[in-house]
Amino acid sequence: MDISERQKGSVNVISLSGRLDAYSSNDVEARLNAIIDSSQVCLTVNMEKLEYISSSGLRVFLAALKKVRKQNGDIKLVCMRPPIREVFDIAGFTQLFSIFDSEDIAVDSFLP
Amino acid sequence: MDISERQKGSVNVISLSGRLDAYSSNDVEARLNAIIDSSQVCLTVNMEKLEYISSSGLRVFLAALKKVRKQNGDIKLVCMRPPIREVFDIAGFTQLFSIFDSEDIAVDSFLP
Amino acid sequence: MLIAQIPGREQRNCSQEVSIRTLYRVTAEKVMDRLFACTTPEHRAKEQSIFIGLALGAFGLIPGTITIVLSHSTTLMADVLKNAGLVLATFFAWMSIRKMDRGDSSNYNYGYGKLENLSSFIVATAMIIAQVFIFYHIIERFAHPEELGEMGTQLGIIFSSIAVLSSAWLWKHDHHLAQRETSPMMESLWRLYRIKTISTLLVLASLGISLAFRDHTWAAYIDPIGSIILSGFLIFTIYSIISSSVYDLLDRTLEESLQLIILRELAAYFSDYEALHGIRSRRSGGNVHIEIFLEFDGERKMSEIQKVINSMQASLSSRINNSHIFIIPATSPVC
Amino acid sequence: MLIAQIPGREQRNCSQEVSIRTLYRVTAEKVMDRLFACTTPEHRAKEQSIFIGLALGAFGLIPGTITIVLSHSTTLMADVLKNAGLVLATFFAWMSIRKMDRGDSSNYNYGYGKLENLSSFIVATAMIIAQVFIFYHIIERFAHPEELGEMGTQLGIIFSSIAVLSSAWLWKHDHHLAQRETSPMMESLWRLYRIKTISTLLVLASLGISLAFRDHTWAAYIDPIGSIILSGFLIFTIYSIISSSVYDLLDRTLEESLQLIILRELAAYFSDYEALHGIRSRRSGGNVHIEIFLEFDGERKMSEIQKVINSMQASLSSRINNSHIFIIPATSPVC
Repeated sequence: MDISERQKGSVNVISLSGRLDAYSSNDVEARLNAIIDSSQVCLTVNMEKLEYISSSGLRVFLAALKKVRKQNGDIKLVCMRPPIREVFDIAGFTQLFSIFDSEDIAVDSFLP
Repeated sequence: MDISERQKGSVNVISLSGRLDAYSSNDVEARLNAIIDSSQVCLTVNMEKLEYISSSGLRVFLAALKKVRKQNGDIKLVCMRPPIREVFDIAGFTQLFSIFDSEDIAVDSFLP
Repeated sequence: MLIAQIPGREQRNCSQEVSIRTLYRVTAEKVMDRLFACTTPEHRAKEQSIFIGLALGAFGLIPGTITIVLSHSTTLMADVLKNAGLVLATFFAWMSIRKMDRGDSSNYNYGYGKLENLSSFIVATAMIIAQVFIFYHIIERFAHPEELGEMGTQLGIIFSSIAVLSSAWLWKHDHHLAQRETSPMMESLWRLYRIKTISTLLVLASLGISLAFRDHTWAAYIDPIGSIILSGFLIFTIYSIISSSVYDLLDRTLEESLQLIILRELAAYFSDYEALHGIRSRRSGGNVHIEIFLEFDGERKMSEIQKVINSMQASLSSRINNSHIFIIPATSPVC
Repeated sequence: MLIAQIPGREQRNCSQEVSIRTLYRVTAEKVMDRLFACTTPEHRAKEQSIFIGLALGAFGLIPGTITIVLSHSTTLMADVLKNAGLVLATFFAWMSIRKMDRGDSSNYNYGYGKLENLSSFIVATAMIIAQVFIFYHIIERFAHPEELGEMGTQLGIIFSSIAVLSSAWLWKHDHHLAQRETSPMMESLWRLYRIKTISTLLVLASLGISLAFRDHTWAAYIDPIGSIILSGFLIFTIYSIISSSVYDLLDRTLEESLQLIILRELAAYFSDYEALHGIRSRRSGGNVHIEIFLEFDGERKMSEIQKVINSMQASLSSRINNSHIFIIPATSPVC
């Protein structure tokens, strides 16, 4: 699991690559919490290189979404691969998250 | 487990004899609930012939006390044998219940 | 309406020495209570069937020993040793229950842990010795095949037939009782007699075949083979006795003392909840999981209720080692 | 700030066929994931040690078979058959994991129940056949005591020594890995290698004593006695493989599909709680117990929260058979 972070204006773009499973979800959770705790609540997560997500990974996103929504922020998901998208569908998470095909559109959608 | 019921003025006097254990507590609970449901909330329980009480028995008394107190009633306990009294002490129930040595004093204590 | 109440005042005719011993006695009585509560006819029937089982088991050892001496059958020996272990375990359980019932609390100052360890240790030791003994005989028998004593075998068949009939009767009888009311003790008892019936049938078959084909040399191996199968039963029977019945007994004892601690807490927080809907507790490994279902006033704020829950959890956790306490808001009775 | 979002619109390049098969694949991957997650060096080390164990086990069967033929040792036979069963069980687990990993979902339309039954059935059958085979040989050997083949026994001692060293190394290695990070799979693996080390030491001892005292007649009995002890190991090993590892594997699979159902519910009730503090699930018998720890708004009334809790409970209960769902208000993370 590789996690990288970039800043695009006021939006924090997090890129995940590899497998987000029970092992790596702790790292991702810690990273997301650190970002949210520093009051950066407009997050875009680029999942282009995410190969696999387990329920632990979904749980991390659910918890993070709860936190940022409370502070009027949001998490936008970008470039999901079909299998990942299917998992999000099965768990009913596509109703919660805004999902985009392009990182730029996602980042722009944060603009008022 | 024998349960008998008498009416002393507005006070319902219930006499228990035998062993109030996991088996018999269901009967006692049903009987107490029937009495309380018929709006008789001033209860005196005569424990002179009660030989033994288990945690299930204590639980029945706790639940019943909750119910009658809600309707401004009370449960007074009468003539406990020393071992029963000890169990009530251990469970901290002597702080909750009014305990008397004589049935008449207990019944009279309901008078305003 | 409510009269201020001073504990220990209104009731003058009682000595009020509250000790930890009482807790043990109470929990002891509870065990007795669940197993042998003798107030209704069903409970009396239950106590009787345990008694009958113990008596028949102990009595059966005598003709068993006689037939072993006469027949030199290893299978019979394994069966009798299995039964002896069973009788021993039942006797220990019975004895502790009797002691508990008499309220002879002075012997239980160290709790049931001691008792549990001692009787399990004795039964386990007896089992291992019996197993070694049987294995030694099996090897001996394979090395020097031996024809069974004819009269002893015939006697063994007669006694085994009686044993099969009586354990089949106890199986049916206890199964009937267990169906009439659910009781874990009766449940495990009828299963025990089922195993006993099957294993005694095995003994019968082994003795019968040995006797019927005693002119063939291979018949000499029937008996040691039967004893190998039976020694499996021996291990299984004693294992189930140690692990389930005795443990169950002591688990329930612990259960009861836990319940008293929980009830004490519920009494202390009496005004903070509306109703108690149930308490569940279970053990896994060294941990105790306790679930308490409480109803709270619907008009109160969640934050207040959370405070109550947290405080009760903290208090119970400090009183019960390795416990995980969950207080679950409920609107209808659970359990 | 929030943009209305229509599912499946923004992302055009994906086929959106959501089927129950996907659920199985997802859960399958998850199993693979937990056991073999290959992203960090530790996980690679873990995958490697399972591989090494399987390869060494399978490879060890060849010299094992040769020495059996040369030495006629029943003990060696019991050991090799035990190892073969172990390799078979590991192979089945491995194969299903591989299949799951490849996302070859078409074979899993009937769920894992089928797979579980099939591989357990095969392993259990192999075990019973092996056990009968060994018992037959033990009896044969007691009836006709036989001196072990000298060269075969010497070879057996050499190969067993290698086996002891390699399984002791795997034991130490896996124990080290298990200590570095808690993983139930590594936990059970190092215990398996511990048993293997001990049982191979037994084989060594049996062969060594037989060889050292081959001039005495009693030495002929050492080997069959050793094989009786080893057949106990055989039963225990295969039992633990069937009951723990394979079951664990499938339990975790079920766990993951449960988690997805629970997450779906948590998504549906997203606005009704403040935070998710943990989910715990466990099975006992045919029942599933699920505990969900949720934080609620402290300013809300208990009655409203109770409504949410009851509704979630009802919804989850209808989706998961034989489930007992408890929603527990929490203020701090659990698990």
